[in-house]
Amino acid sequence: MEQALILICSIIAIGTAVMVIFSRNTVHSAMWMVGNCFIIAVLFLLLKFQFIAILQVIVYAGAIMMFIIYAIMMLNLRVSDDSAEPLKNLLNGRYLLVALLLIGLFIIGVGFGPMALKGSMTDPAMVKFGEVELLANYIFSEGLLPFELVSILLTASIVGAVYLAKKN
Amino acid sequence: MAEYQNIYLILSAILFTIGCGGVITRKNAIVVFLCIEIMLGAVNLAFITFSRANSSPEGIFMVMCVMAVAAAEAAVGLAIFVLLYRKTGSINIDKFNLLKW
Amino acid sequence: MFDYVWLIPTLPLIGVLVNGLFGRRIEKANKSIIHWIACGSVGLAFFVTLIIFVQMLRLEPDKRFYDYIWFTWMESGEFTVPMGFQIDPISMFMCMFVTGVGFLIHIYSIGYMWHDEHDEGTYFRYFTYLNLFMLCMITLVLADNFLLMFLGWEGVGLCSYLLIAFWFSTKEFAIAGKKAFITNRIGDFFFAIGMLLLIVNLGKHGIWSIKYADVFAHVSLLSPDLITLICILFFLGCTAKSAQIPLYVWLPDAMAGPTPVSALIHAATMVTAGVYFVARCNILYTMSPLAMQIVAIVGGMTAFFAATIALTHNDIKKVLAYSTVSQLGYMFMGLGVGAFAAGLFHVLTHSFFKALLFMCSGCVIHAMSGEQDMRYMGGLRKKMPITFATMVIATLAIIGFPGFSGFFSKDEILWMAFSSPSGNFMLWLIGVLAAAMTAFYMFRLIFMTFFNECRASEEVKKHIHEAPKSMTVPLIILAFLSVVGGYIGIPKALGGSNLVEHFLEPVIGFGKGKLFQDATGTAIMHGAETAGHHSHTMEYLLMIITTLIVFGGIFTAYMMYMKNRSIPEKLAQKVPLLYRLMLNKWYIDELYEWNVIKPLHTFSIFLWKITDTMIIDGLVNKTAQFFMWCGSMLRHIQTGYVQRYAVTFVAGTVAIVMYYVFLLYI
Amino acid sequence: MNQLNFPIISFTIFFPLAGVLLLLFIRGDKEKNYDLMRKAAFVISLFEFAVSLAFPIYFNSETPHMQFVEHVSWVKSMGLSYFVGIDGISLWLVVLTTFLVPLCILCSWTYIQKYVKAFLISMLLLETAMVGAFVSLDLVIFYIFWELMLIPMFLLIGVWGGPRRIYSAVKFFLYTAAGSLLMFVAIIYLYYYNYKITGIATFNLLELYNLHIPISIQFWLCMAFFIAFAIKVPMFPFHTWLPDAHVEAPAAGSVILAAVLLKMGTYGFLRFAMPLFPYASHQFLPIIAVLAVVGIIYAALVAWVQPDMKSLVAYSSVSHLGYVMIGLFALNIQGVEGGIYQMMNHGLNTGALFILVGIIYERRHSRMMEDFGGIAKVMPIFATFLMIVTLASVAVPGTNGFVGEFMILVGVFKTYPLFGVFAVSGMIFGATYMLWMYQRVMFGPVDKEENKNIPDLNLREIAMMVPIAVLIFVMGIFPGYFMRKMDASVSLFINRFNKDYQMYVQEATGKNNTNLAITNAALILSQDRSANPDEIKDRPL
Amino acid sequence: METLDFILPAMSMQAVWPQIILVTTALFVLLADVFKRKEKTASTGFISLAGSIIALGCLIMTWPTSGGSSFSGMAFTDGFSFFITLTVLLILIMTIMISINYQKFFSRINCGEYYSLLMFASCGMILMAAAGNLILLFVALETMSVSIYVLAAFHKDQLRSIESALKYFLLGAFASGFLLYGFALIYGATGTLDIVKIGKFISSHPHILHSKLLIAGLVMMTVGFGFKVSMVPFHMWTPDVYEGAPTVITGFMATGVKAAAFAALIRVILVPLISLKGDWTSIMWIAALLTMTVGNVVALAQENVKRMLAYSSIAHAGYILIGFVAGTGLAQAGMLFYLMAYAFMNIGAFGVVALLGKEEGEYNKISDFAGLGFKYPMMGVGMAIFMFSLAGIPPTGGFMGKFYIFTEGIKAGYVWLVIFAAINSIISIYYYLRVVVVMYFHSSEGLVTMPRPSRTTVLALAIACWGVILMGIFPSYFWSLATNCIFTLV
Repeated sequence: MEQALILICSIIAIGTAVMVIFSRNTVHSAMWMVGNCFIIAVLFLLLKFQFIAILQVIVYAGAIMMFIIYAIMMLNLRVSDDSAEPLKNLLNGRYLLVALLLIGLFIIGVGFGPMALKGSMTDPAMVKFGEVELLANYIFSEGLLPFELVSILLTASIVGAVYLAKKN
Repeated sequence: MAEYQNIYLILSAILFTIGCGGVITRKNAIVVFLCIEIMLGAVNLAFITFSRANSSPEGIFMVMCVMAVAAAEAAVGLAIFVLLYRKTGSINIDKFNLLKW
Repeated sequence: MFDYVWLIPTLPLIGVLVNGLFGRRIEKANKSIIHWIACGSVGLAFFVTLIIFVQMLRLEPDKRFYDYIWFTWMESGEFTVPMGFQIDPISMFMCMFVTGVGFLIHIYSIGYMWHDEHDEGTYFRYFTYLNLFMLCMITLVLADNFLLMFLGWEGVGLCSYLLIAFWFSTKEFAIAGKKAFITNRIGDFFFAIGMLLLIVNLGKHGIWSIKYADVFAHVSLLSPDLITLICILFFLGCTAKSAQIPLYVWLPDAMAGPTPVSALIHAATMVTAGVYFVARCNILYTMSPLAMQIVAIVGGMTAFFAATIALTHNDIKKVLAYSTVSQLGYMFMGLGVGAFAAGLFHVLTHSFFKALLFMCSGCVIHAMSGEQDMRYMGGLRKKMPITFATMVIATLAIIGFPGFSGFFSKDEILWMAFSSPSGNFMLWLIGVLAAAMTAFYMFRLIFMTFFNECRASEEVKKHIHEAPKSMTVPLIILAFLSVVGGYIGIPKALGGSNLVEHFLEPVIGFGKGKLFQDATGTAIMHGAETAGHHSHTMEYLLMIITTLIVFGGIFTAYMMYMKNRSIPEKLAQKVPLLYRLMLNKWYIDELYEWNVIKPLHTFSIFLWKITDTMIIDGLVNKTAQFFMWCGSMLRHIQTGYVQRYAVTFVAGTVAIVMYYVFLLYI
Repeated sequence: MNQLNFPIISFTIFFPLAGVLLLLFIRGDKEKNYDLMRKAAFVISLFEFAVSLAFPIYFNSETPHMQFVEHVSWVKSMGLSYFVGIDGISLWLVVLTTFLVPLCILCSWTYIQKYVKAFLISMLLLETAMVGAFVSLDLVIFYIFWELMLIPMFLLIGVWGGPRRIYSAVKFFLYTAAGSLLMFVAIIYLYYYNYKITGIATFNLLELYNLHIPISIQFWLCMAFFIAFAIKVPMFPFHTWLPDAHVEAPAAGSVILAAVLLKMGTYGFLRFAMPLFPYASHQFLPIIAVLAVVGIIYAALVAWVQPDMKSLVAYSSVSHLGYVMIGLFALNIQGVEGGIYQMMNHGLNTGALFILVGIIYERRHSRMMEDFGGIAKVMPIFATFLMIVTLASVAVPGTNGFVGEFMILVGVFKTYPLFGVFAVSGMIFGATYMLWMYQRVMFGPVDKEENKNIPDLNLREIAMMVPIAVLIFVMGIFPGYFMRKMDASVSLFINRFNKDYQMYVQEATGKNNTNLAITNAALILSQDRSANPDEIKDRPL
Repeated sequence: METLDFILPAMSMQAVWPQIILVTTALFVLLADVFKRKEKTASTGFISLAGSIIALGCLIMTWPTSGGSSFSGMAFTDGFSFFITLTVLLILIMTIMISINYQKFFSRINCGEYYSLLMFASCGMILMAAAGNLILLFVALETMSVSIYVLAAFHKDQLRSIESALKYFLLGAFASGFLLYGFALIYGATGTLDIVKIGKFISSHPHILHSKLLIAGLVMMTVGFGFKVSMVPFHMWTPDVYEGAPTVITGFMATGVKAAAFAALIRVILVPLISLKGDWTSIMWIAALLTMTVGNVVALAQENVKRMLAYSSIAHAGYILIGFVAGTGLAQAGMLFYLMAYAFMNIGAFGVVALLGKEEGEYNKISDFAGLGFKYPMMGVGMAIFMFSLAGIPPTGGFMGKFYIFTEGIKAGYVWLVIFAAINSIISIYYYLRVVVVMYFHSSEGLVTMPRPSRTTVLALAIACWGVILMGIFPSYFWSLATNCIFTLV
């Protein structure tokens, strides 16, 4: 059951991702992207990471994607260029290259090799893991520095974005 | 559930590659950026999977950071796009090759 | 006891330095100081030489060797070359006449150069060169080793160059000077190889010295073949210096210089260096019969060949020049047949009369306002009696007129050519024919210059006058020497005691057998002794034949240039080819020009333009251009399209991934 | 050994730098300061020369070892040290350098009219580099000075040069640097190899002399050194940068280039390539000898047909340096001493020739021989000096050129008589092209109007030519004084070379696989990769 | 239900004092900018300069004596990070000093955003080098990148500047994806993102070496870092971005980013993953070769100084990669040394380029330098020194850097690579010389004039010059600093 769910979600995720690429309309692309974000959130949930799944929806689908769509609207970019002809370009060398990359990644073991795991997902001790408090614990102990740095990053990006976007 | 993690990984690889493909084919800067976001999403998926597999919180935290980074990049990136659009009326990345050779 | 020998070269050196460094100022202040310094230094050198000579004569013949080492010249490891002077009969013999004749010519030059109208030929420069020449020549003859001799050897070549090109504003003169130097250099090339072979091969036996004494003492260590090779190389060097076939070509052209220079360098001293050297190395040469043979044959050939060219020439100095070549040929012939003393004796007499001839011709040219073509002379007998008289004396001497100095020396050579074991009839015949031709062309010269009517332009005629005292006095002295010079070497056959040979015996020394006991040498020694046993009758007979033939030459000249002056022209028309060949010096110069110099020049241009500029440098530039080209091609990868960059990026990733695929699975 | 107890070598190296500092304080953009700067630089270089005279004076000819040595650790961890010293081989080259720099400053007194300050600074900087390169006994220090020389020379050619100066300057720089960078790699490899074998990190030349290098490696290292030095010399197929550089360089640049920089190449062979790699040097000997002989004749022939005086002299340099090379590779005391002597001679003679060509160029703005003729008449003093120098250049006995050439030939005949014969032929060609030039320029009628009023040398010019002329004769007549000082060092060099060579020969015959050298080298080049790099990693500092 | 009990990490603030100061200054500058009275004054610049200098002082005060880490292993306080921090701070200080002059031509530069972004970027760089954890490393890298994306576009009315930012942004984000994916895979293979733990895990689980995840992670990380250090074939952005970005920023980018990226490369790949060396070295070998060759060869054909320097920076990455290939401790020290020398000379070179400007424009063509060597002697000498140093001509830092790198390369057995590097150096000499040639050998047409540079800029260039020369003549100080730093590398 779970496997089926995973597979279905995977297919949907792939499908939405493909549609992001193949939509001629930018807005459509963005909308497919939102879908993709959602489905990934679902996958997170399947991995029992509720908090991060919610974060995914809020931050990604909610914030970033809205931001992007807003930008698209603002720039009035409804119809994208011809580069998104779905099938015509499928045998494009670039797709082949990408396919090669994927195959190569698979061959050298991404997703197929044995994994060195400390625990497994079924480990009952780990069920609790994924709770917010553990994450919080991490963030405010070991992860303090990156966490603080993220704030600097965001400040920098805001400062930059404001500078760039503001008119003289 | 252990046997499923490879599915996640494969999915993440596939998504990553699709994002990749998008980046190298689409001309619209925003779509390209979307594709990059797909890649980041794929990476997030991998992190989450491993986090679960390794039962360590680092992966999750990483994912949070990636989200923050994505947001920051989105802000800056879109600002650049807007700037470009203002300047040239287009964000077709193939139109920008003033700098070459 | 001869420790002051260093004075001999030093005195001219002082002259060189003083005149060379301050000459310009001195000349401005008082021109005559220049020649006082120059002549004074040479005169003093002569004086010192004389003292040494006299001192030496007082010694036993065996003890007449003295090696004075002034300082070490070169030293490197075991190899040292001293700056040393050797006093022995042969060097003193040479030094005597070099300084003596040199001194006379210096004095003569005062008159000749005083009114030099070529404005580039400054007085002090001339005397500097002349003194430098004396310095070099003295070094050449006094040197106690091959290398120091080589210093003088090249030095005289250099001075010859400087003096030939003395009036450098005339391009031909400058080219002649260059030609002289380069031709000499070609000879020196062979000479140097010979010397180096000698040094190195003796070095193999632990003799790291090229002092004559050391070399000659150990020469038997060397293989005969090597000695032959060395001798031939040395002789090739001598052919350049002493103007023998094939390297004589520079000497006739060398007449471009002031006439005293021709007298000094190209007749009396420098050109005899080759003869001196072969005589000096007689021990080497006697060890190599083949080399001796070659020397003799080349000498004979040159004597004959040069004489033929002299027959037709109209330039007074060129005729004398060819006669010099011819006479030098005689000397080598003498050397080649083992008559070293005779060769040197001829050097001595030749120096007297040839210097005299040149000086006389100098007077003539001086009088004729620089005209050198005999066709525009004539009838000078009256106007220049002293010159005429002395010139006739010199002519008689050179043609070997009995009783004059040339007679004795030349006869000795001819006799040896005939009688010595290394000589033969052919050599003698060639010698005699050359003598006949000499008589002919010398008298042709006398007749054309001094007899008949004067063919010069009126303008020139007015100025014809006898030379000043400073010029005529040396003439007279030399004329006297030309006559009596021969009497010191009257051969035994004529009742003389041949003082020259006696004097030189310790050096031309295989007779003594002291320095040298090699089998080959002994054979020749025996040969020489047997030569001595030829009957005097034979000698008389040959002497008479020669004399008659010489008279024949004079008579022919008289017939052609006094009696019936149309003959030469008719003759020229009859055998035009031969005439033209002779007139154009057998086209030897052209031969060299077209077969050696031109092709080499073309080849050099080829090397420069094609090999150097196109191929080698082209390769260098092409390499650079290749990288530039690569750069300009590769830069186009950078299309400016960001997506292409991303593609490259992915491609790079794929490549790395594939590498690992390869690594892991294949 | 430092007999003076004073860092005199360092003083000599760095004194010109102090001069540079001094010059920096003079405002360079004012015309009226030009003369002041020239004088200052001249005095500095003259003082430098005076100081350097201490070397021959206090030099101990008895010992073959380095003298006036200074040894200071520079970068301890890498084994770099500031190690300088002088022996018989470098002694005269140093003096030659310091001797020529004041002359160069003199000869460009009026020649250089723009950027005088920069010019003088370049000259002094060049002096530092040149002296440094001659006295360095640490490979890296040597390399630093060696490369440092390029910069001022590059500027000299490029800024004050002729019309094609840029091409020439860049070519000069690139060509020379190309060779030396490969040498640089070889130096490092040598260091590494020494470290691997002995465990001592050092670039000390004297210590590296004792290193036993497998034959197969030697070949490659030797090749790298050889190419670097051969380019600098320059040997026959690597010579094409030289005519270009010479033709375009200003007189002073040409002088330094010919007189000192080229010596770096030959000196490098003697000091570095040969003693470090005796066996390989010996194996390369036929090639070097052939190239040297070809160079002698080839360059002479090419020189003969040059229309430009400077390029003629430049090609003559190639020819002369061919002599030096073949002398050095005669590998006996005469050859090597002759070679060193010839280096000095060439420095002096060719330097003087370039000065003279510069003088006439300054007056006529042409170096084409066809533009001249009869100059001897208008410039008799010039003609005299040119004659003296020409004669020295064609090695007329009595001049310095002869001594060097003859010693070389003795050496060569000892080893290779056949090559010797070819080498001697340079005598003829040398005379041919030099006199050809002399005749075309100095002799003949003065048929060009602009040649009629050329002023003769002034006092300054005479003052710079006189020392050279005197030295030409002094060195020609009293070479013993100079050679005696080299004797011990050169003997040591020869002995060590022969000893080492014999050792290697035994090794080679023992293994009987000399022909496999290249294969071995390839192996060696690749073998270390598999080795654990950590072996050499953490060594105590 | 467990309570939240924070175990606050052992926070030795030593690791972050400079960063804190930088960030504070940055924020202060932003504020100060708002209250700035006159438009033209360079107060923001000077404030930032003061802040950076204080940061530098702080850094020197907290000179580490031994390796260590703080924030629970999140940030290292070892010599390595000290060295990179020092380098970055020097770069920052010089950049700010040059910017103060540069804003004469581009008044837009004279704003709080500019300086604060510079400092944010530096902060990111420093933390990149100090990061003990891939999370921090990633965030630091992004902090740096995001700031620089903006800085690249700082001439926002110039299309070239924006275009360069676009390119940098798109490719940078793309590369971040790869890097991140690599991190993920490493994380998957070893179960941790802590660099030390990764190393420990690998050494305690030898079988992990066969883990394909690890290899895949390594590949992706190589790609990601390769982008930042502009390793061929991930270099394509470099010339365009360097050309388009404001010159001062280009200098900052070329040195700071490179230093930080190489530092991260050493930290992440060379130290914990050293056991995988065998496999990756051949890749790096080829990459190093390609990097220097492409960089040098294409630079030959460039007309624009900035672009030429961009290619040259690619080439230099190639040289530094030799040290990476060699991989020994001393080689890493060599890399550090080289990075510092490179920082001096490249900042200097770009600084000189930045001196030439006109109102809202720059002179970038090599031909623009014609005759300037003599027209502006100090500038000329400076540029020449930087060029010679870049070309590796002694006695400069560039030479010494090459010397160390080559030595270590040979020691590790990569003779051929070093030979190729030497050949490349020869090629490179040509285009560096070209600048000198143009400056000194061409006559100036009088078109290009240099306004009198401000004192700070002169000082910055003097520092750079001194740095280059000092590192060439007295390298031992820097060298021992670098080696000491490497040996405290955890």
